[in-house]
Amino acid sequence: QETKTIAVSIPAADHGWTGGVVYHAQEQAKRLEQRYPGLKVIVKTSPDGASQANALEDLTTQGIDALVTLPHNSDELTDPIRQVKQKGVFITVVDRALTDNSVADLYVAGNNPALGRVAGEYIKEKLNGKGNVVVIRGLPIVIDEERNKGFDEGIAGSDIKVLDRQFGNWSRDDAFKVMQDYLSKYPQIDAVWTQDDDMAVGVLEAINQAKRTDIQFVVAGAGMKDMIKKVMDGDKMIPVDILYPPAMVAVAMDLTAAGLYDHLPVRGSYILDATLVTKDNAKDFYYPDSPF
Amino acid sequence: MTDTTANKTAARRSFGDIDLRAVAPFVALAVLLVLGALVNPNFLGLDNLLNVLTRSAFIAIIAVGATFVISAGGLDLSVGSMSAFVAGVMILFMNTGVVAGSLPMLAVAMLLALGIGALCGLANGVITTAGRIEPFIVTLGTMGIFRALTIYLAEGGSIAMKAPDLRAAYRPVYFGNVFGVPIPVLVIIAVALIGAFLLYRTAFGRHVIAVGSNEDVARYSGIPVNRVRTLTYVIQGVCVAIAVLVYVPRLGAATPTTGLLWELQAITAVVIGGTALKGGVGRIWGTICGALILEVVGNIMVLSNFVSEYLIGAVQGAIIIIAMLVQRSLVRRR
Amino acid sequence: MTDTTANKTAARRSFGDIDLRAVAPFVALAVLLVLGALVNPNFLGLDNLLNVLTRSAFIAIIAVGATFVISAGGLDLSVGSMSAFVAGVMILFMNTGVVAGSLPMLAVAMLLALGIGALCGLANGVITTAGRIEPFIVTLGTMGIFRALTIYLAEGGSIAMKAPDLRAAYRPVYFGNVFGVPIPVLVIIAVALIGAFLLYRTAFGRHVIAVGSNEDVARYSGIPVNRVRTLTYVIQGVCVAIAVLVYVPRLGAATPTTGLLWELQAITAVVIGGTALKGGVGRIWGTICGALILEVVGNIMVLSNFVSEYLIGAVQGAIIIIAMLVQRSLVRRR
Amino acid sequence: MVTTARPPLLEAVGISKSFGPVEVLGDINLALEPGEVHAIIGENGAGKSTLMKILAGHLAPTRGELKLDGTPAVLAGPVDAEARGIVLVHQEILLAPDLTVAQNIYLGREIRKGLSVDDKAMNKGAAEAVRALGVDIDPTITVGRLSIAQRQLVQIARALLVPHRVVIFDEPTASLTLTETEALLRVILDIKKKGAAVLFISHRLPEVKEIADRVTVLRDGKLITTRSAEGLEPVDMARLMVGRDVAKLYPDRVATKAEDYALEVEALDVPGYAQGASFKLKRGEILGFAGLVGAGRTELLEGVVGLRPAHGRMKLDGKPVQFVTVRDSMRAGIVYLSEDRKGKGLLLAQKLGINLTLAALGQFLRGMLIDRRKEAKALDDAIAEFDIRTRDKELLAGQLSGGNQQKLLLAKMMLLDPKIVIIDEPTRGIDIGTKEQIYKFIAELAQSGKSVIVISSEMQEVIGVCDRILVMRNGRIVGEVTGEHMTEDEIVVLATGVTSREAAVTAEHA
Ligand SMILES: Nc1ncnc2c1ncn2[C@@H]1O[C@H](COP(=O)(O)OP(=O)(O)OP(=O)(O)O)[C@@H](O)[C@H]1O
Ligand SMILES: Nc1ncnc2c1ncn2[C@@H]1O[C@H](COP(=O)(O)OP(=O)(O)OP(=O)(O)O)[C@@H](O)[C@H]1O
Ligand SMILES: [Mg+2]
Ligand SMILES: [Mg+2]
Repeated sequence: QETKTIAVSIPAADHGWTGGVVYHAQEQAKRLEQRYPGLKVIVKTSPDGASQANALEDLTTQGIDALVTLPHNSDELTDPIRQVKQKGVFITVVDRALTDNSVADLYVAGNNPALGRVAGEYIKEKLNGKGNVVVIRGLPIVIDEERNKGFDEGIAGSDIKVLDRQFGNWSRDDAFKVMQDYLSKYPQIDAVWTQDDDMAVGVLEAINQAKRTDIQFVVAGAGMKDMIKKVMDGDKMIPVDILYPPAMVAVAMDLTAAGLYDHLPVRGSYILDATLVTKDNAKDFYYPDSPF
Repeated sequence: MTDTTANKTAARRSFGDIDLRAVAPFVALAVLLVLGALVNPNFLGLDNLLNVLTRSAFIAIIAVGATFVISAGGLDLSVGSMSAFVAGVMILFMNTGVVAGSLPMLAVAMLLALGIGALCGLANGVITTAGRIEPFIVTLGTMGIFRALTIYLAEGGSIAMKAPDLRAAYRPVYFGNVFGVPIPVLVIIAVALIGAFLLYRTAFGRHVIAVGSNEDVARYSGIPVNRVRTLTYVIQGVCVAIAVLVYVPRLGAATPTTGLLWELQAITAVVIGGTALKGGVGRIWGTICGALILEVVGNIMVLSNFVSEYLIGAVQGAIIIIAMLVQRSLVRRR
Repeated sequence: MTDTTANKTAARRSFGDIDLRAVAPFVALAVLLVLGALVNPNFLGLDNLLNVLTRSAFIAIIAVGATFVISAGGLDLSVGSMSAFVAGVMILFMNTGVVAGSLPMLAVAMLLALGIGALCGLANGVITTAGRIEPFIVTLGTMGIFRALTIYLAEGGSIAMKAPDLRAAYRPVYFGNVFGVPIPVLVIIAVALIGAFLLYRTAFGRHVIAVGSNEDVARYSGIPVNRVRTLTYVIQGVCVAIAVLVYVPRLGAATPTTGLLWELQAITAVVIGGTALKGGVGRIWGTICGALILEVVGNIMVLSNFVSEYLIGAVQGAIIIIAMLVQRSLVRRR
Repeated sequence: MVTTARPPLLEAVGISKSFGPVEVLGDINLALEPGEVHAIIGENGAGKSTLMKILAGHLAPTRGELKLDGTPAVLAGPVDAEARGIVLVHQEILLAPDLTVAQNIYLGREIRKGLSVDDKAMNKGAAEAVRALGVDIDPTITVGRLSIAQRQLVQIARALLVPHRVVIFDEPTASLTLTETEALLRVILDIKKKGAAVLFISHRLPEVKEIADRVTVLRDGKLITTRSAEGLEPVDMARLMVGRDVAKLYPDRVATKAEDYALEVEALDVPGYAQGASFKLKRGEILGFAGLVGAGRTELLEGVVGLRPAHGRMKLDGKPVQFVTVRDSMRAGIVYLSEDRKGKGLLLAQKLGINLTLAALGQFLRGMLIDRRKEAKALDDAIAEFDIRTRDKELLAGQLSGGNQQKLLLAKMMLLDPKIVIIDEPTRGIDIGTKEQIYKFIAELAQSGKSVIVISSEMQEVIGVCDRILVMRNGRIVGEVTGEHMTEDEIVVLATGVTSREAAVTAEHA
């Protein structure tokens, strides 16, 4: 069979979700290389946008046929990815759309605004349109801003009051601290929205320690197995989770390889919903062997 | 006669000097506490203060170790990722379940953590002294190494304690208290006491100060400079491990973000506490105070409503610079 | 007669020493190049080498400034976030479109960037010297401040160049070349030449070294110590701005993560290049070599396929430590 | 009272200086006439350096004023003083160790050529300036690699480079050997001849006698007297300084040395510094090491005690030993007191007590704890025994006067109760009264069956205290002098490598 090379450029495993991305990318690479003899998949991680631009250059000089990339930041990486494309490489962009839509041949999208919106809508509904909510954001980057705006859209038109928004840096420890301080600051909180499941771990522990009963539930997102398990088990504090699976990178790789070898028409957009995981459908999203 | 009087006055003056320099961080802390109370009445609530005190444990304990390293003229940038690594290995060991019974298992795991911490410190110390490389470079290197090993062990995800009973048995080490004093606070006090004892009252402590003050003089005085330096890194490693012992029961997991930037916080705490980065001075209690200052600033930031969340980093940076300015002007005015 | 001979020998030996120490980083770089060639045949391709050289511009240029600061006994941890801040302001200014025409606009924006960089450096310098605070604390503080200001300006997102024609006009500054030599490489060479001239051939450079070597001596010799120190920070700020001038056309945006950890890389480049962190020695060309080493290590990591992605940080850390060990043993063997 | 036509060049009127509440100078009046060499003598800690620093603008007086050419003047700082022609050669070495000799000499006043500095001119100028002092130092070598003596010379060269009317030398000869001292004295006479005034501090009274026109004596921060040097013999000076008779500087030696060897060194190489050194030290003996600056004495003995890598055979009390680190030799009962007391002897930024007990901390442990009371008592004892002049026990070591630092170092090392003591430049910068004490102390050590090695560039000193003298040149031991051969002439001949026959020949041709 013909030899082809797919390069995968993703962020480094610097917190839970990106860790999941790296895990799934590496696993999928092994699987694809088995499935398509002659296929070589190079997975490279980068800690920030500038290094990712470097990595893209380096990958291109090795001669590649397709690139699957989850860019750190759309604004920064649109041009470097465009340059790769100019070498005749098939481009698959994952999760974060580039500023120029014509660059990507295939776009496998996680929907960041939707993740926020679904969370907001759920909270609005569950609290009957009225209550006090605190928000713990991730890091001040674009994705976070998108989710945050989506959340505001979700609760729009209700009497839900967002008491506070602070950054938890997608870290359990920082989220724990912020939540402790929220609990000192606000005597009455009805619900908490954190942007991802990692941070929810810290939030739950802080609430647990304070023995506060006013908080009815926490909404997080991503689909970390511990959280899915809690939803499955009917944990009151975690009634739902919003899917934002790091495995989307595997889907993208799969489609790209299929395009290369099976000559399937894979161009276009492939949108993954920000699915609301509830007690009923949780078992479909529970992968006990995943590290994330 | 006149001589004796002069002597007395001089002694008093110089004590006054030293006292002021040692007291300055505490004054800065007091000012911050007042500021906090003004910003939010809940700030002075017992719960909030205990929270802040308790969670300052990690940085405070690590910073005690850093006080040794820095006093001896060294630097350790690897403490943050070392924390993650030690925590990861400790949890993986607990997850194997090779020791029966929660308490025996905990005891063994804790010893293991301490041992690994000491070994990591030893590695830093030996490479720095035997290889005669700037500690900045060595520990920046090991920082990368420990962090990567942690991520490798976690396969990019997190390493969480699996056994619920073990987790339950361990939880009180962070969340428990003795007569209302949270256990982490007791640990801070114990570590600081031992640290102060080592640094101020033993020959080893004297040697640390001598090495940091002037390496040549120390060598010509028959002090085993390399051994002393190396030992400070080992102490740093053990302090990191102790911090981990208190850290793990809190969330029961090690993740890629565990200990991120702790090195900068620890060094900042040490410097705010009055220890000079060039070595030769070490102030354990100042360091503890520095760690508290950092945590209080963070707490005030969340409790206040004045600044946009985007600007918190700026305000924190400014407060720390201002705190140092206040300190300096205090000391200079005498 | 005999006496003169003895003197000569001493002098010769010491010259040999200096040469080796200056050459050591280049030897380490050469070893790395060989390693790279073994790892991947594409490594020695012209494209790849030019890529690596070109992108090392940011760290190399910043590190030239850091060489001044460190030689004078200072430290600047704020350069990374300062880069983001300067880039952010520059792009926001370009987006206002107040100057008509691409080239005039670019020229004004560049001057603005240089001015802001110099001002940021001036702030670091003045707070450090006038406030007599450890530069570690000051620049850690301003690091937080610059970063937060960038985030504030970006409102949590990113700041991207809007006008496509401006973008097009600016692109060649990173992607263009003169007789095949990429423009960023020319900028590195120019900055290094000016830096070397300043440091080695002017009275100011002399004073920088003297201040870093022994502040008291410098003061007694009538050197305005604080002014010299402050100027090194201003130079650092200008170098940051120059790096930004080359950086912006590459990615066309500033984000809250722009320049993250550049401070550590710049300091590492300086130290690998043979400049001591305690001050009193400054090696501009060593610094450039240090920046290249860092970039080559990163490049080899991407080009090689031996190590798990999780372990890259560990291998990078190890390589840097080993490079330093090689250097040291070279110098020691004489 | 004599009214001169011209006012004094520089005059101190009622100068006092206090550090905190401690007054170290009280009501000093001093007038410097053009074309005179004015010596200031006094015990360690008498306030000489402090006074000089005030005259050169480094310190501001607490009370009193300075007059330049008869008009009151306030010196804004050393730079201002230099601009007015007052230069000070510090007692301590104040040079940037990382810069070269030429760069140091021209620091702050670089010769420029357009934008850049003119290194060629500066190297040339520096070489000349150093050569004028009678030595040959490569101007492109970094100062950190020079010996203390060489640094001192560079420092002098630096001071003399600017136009000067008043030159203040604060113990310039303390670390110089005879030849260099003579050259320097010639330079001083030159300065004097050009009409400038010289202030000269030295503990070597014969030197003072040789060069000074007037002598001012300080004691405990007070001016005791200013006299013409004429007819003032060193003995008189000593009496004025110390306030009692210093009859005999060097103690009588009763030959007590046993016949067995305490230390035998055979074919010891200290790579780069000394080759094939062999010598034996008897028990109870005082052995001197003489030689020119840079002869390698310091390095050889540092090699012996394990401070430097060295290869060769050594026996201690007849048993073969090997010292890898200085700890080994200390445990075996050998201590080495460095000539570089600021760089290698004392922690200048730490208190006296911490310095005193640093090498012998083991003796002050009670269990794991340091016994602070015992430490405090040791400090009291040391202050008494070694006559350390400090008005405040809480001072930092760096705040002690130069001579008192030396005494503190001596006290520090003696706490180890060694069997063999190696003292490098034992009385560098020490006043005559204390010198007497130190010599007595060395003699007592030998008397009590210990062995002492004295490295000294002061020929009188080695001859006065030692039983036997080894002379080094260019890293080799080139000879030994004993008994009546212990004369300056014999030593100089060996140290310079000019044999007496050659010397005789040279003399004939001259
Ligand atoms: N910065 C200072 N703070 C407090 N005391 C000081 C300081 N500097 C000097 N002294 C004290 O002032 C006194 C005079 O010191 P000075 O150096 O002038 O003596 P000296 O006559 O030069 O002695 P020596 O011959 O040993 O050099 C000493 O008792 C010294 O301890
Ligand atoms: N670090 C160094 N690197 C190179 N040469 C050095 C270094 N230190 C000293 N030297 C040289 O070694 C030689 C011997 O040193 P030194 O002058 O200390 O010998 P000494 O006989 O003890 O003289 P002194 O009379 O000063 O005690 C000198 O030529 C000196 O310049
Ligand atoms: Mg003096
Ligand atoms: Mg010597």
